[in-house]
Amino acid sequence: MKARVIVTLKSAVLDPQGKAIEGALRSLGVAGVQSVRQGKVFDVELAGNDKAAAEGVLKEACDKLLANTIIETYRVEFAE
Amino acid sequence: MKARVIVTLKSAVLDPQGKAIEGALRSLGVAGVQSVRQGKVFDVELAGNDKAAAEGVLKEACDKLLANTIIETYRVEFAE
Amino acid sequence: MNLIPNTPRITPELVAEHGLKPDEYQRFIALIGREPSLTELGIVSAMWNEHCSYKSSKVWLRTLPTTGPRVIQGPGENAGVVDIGDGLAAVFKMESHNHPSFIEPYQGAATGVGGILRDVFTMGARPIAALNALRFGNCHHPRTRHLLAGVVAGIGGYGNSFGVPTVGGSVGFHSRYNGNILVNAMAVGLARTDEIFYAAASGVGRAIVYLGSKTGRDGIHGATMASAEFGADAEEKRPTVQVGDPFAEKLLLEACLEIMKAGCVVSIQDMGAAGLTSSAVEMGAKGGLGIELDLDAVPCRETGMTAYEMMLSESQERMLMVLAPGKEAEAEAIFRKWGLDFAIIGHTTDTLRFVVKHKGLVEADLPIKDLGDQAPEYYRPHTDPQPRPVIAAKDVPDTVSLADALEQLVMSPDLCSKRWIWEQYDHLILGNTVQKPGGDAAVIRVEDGPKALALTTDVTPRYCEADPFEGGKQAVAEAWRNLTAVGATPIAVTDNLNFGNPERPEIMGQFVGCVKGIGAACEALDFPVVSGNVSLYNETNGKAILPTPTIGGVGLIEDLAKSMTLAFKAAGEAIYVVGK
Amino acid sequence: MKSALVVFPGTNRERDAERALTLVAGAKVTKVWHSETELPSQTDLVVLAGGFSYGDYLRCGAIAARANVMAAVQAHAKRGGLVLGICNGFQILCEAGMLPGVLVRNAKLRFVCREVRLRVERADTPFTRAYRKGEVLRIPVAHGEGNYTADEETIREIESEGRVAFRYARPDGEIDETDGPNGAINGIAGIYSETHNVLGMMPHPENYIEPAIGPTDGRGLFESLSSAFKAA
Ligand SMILES: Nc1ncnc2c1ncn2[C@@H]1O[C@H](COP(=O)(O)OP(=O)(O)O)[C@@H](O)[C@H]1O
Repeated sequence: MKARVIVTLKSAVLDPQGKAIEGALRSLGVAGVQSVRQGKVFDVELAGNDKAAAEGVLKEACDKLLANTIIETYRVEFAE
Repeated sequence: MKARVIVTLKSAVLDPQGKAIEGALRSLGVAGVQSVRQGKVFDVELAGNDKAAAEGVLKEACDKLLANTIIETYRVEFAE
Repeated sequence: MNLIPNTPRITPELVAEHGLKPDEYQRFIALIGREPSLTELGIVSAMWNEHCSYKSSKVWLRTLPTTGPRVIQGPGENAGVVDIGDGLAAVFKMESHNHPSFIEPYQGAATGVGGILRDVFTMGARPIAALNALRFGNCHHPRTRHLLAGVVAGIGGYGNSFGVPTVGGSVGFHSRYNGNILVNAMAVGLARTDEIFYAAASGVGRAIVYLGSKTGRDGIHGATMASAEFGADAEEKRPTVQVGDPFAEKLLLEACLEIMKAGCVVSIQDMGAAGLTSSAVEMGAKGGLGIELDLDAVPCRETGMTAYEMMLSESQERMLMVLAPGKEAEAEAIFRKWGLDFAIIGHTTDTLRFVVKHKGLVEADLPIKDLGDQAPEYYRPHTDPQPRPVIAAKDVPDTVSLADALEQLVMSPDLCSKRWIWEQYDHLILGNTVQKPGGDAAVIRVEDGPKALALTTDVTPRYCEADPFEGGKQAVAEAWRNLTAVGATPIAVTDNLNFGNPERPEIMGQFVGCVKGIGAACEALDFPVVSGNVSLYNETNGKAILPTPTIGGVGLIEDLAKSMTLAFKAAGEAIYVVGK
Repeated sequence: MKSALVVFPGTNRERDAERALTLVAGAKVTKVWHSETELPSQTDLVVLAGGFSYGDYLRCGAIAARANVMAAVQAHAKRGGLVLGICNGFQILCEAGMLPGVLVRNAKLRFVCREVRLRVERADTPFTRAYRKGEVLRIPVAHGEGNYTADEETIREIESEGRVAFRYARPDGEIDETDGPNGAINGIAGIYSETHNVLGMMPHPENYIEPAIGPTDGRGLFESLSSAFKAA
């Protein structure tokens, strides 16, 4: 079973990477981008086919390791 | 207008970070995760509301900067 | 203009949430003669907390020797300044980032390094070396590995990117740090003795300029947190951690040194803990001037920030400056070139008031000198610690063979090789690292030589616990020995005094004992204390850390060809023991 | 020799490089800011120094590779001019497409600063004539992302064309079968462009040049460069 975890910085937290990318896009002449915030994505393969169980496992994985909930939030998505 | 760009490593490229996360999850006792691959996500705010135009801008941003196509592929998603 | 009406009302709960004791709040009311606005309450809570006011430690810090023929600037500025001859000065300080690092090890440690580097380059010095002193819980404690890995990566992540060699430090493990690790960061810079910059503003009507990164809602209440004892609710205090941007800081360094060279700067102060509040108050109070700020001009990262939030934000990589008249355009051009924000956000006045305006309203109007001078100062009750009895060697059962004992010592986390740590720090950048980590003291060449500085951080907490006075002395003596061992003349000290809750007499007793010991040793060795930092309330659920007064020692080597390393140089040579 | 030292925001080893260029190679060094569109006239050598250009945000070297000045650097290389990229400079050259492949995170996922042994793969380029082929040098590394990788075909190409400049080796010159400092494929520490006038390398020869500081095995690279121009 496949799932995707997306971890992003909370909106109030400074994202120096995003800021640098915005600047770079601007100086490359890519027009129309107003802001960029960078996050991480984890593509996870899970044993079994039980979605509820998988959700539990991923929540645990996020809370314990994948996300730092002080400055980040996460979201779990399942491939259809 | 908001869009999300997801940049992931091509499947043939080794992902040591993903491997390290697999190992760490195992040693934290998180069971049932078979493999992890890590990628990047960019949450982008764009001027205007024209989806086709936005797609063009994002493709340009990816090709010029956001992805290194030697080792990465990208995908653009729009918020519904 | 009238002072903004209060919403919400200042309740005792609100006062308590700001970390002010009822009598401290009464003291504030008496000072201003009315109920404060919320912004004013925030300002005073930042100024009067332990971290900024040193209210528990000040009476004891005054007993330390702080002067000497080489001392150009002792405690009281962003960093201490010591003359090293040839028109050059060493500028250095140590500072803790304990609580943030426990909550978010990578960012906590990184921003700790960023803060201390800023302290050094605001004085006009280019940072030439960084060190750190770390304490973690027991190696087998479930969080230790994560904390150690995160802190080391964070220190490296910031210093490596900023471009300063991290050349030394110390690390220890003990279960008493399980819930409260220590991250003390030290930075050393080099300046010309006639080009040192200070915080004190001068001249009425001068522009006050905001420089660096934008202000966000980072670490609001961070300064209060840094002084609050940890409890089970640490999770709740989490969002108060900031993210560091070493890239922005590197640009800030170059831009600051450039505008200093161009003669644009009258006074300068970094925005550390309690950000805009303490930097502005300090500039005014030290210069005997009032300050008026107009927050509408503050560059903000987020929309809708209130005056309260702007005054308490701990966003990193920011500075405040008073510019020389007529130099505004030149200074702005330099900052824009480096891609940094630059805004005139106020001016100096002759009123000795600290006035903060936002959206046409006066959010604060306070007597500027009293905010610092009238801060509470406590002579806290302390019980004299009972030194542990001296154990005679013959009373120690000798149950292990010499070989096993040696093996255990070498294997112990405190004594084993720290290569895993210092290999994650770029210790070679700038090309002046004569002795890299792993020896007694680091040795860094000064410019093109032949002068060099020797640097070390030391303390043995279990000695301080067994006998605070002797432990304090020993920490200084050890730093002294490490410096002399590489061939340096020890010249001055910075310190970082990490203790538990000073409101408990036995903890205060440890503090007093250690400070007396440090003072005695520094006095005897002509080894003045020129800067430092105090970190109290290092406790979890009422259990304090070991008393840990870290000593950062700086020594001078006149000719680095005459410095020495600890490695044996050839087979067949005699080995001597010197000393008692 | 006239050398242009390119400085991006976040470059931080430019002083180290400048010292090596002046002290060892006797070069005249001009610093060139990232926003410039031209190199100083008659530039012989362009150096991209180490550091964290643009914070190394996004990918290391990615943003710098697209800065204004890079077009001029590319043109200089096309004319046959020499270009040396050290550490972040190497990463920038790869991102700019001036060298093949990419540098990814170290296999152990940690920044590493330590001395390594480098085997000189060929001693007949303007960068290495002062060394012997097969000589083993002591040179430090200091990077978090120095793990060189490329697709199989590219690797085959650079190997068969003799474009590997240095490999991480053991003191006896054998290739380190473990990961070396970063896990780079075939122990690759530095590579040349097709015409051998562009060199990118992760290790820092500029930090091992003065006896007062430590080993001096890095001098050969700067001596080679200086004699390349004396000869001409
Ligand atoms: N333990 C100490 N010994 C000597 N000086 C100290 C000590 N603690 C603090 N100081 C001095 O008090 C002043 C204020 O320190 P601090 O509040 O840490 O500065 P900052 O505002 O940069 O955080 C500094 O000049 C510092 O050197």
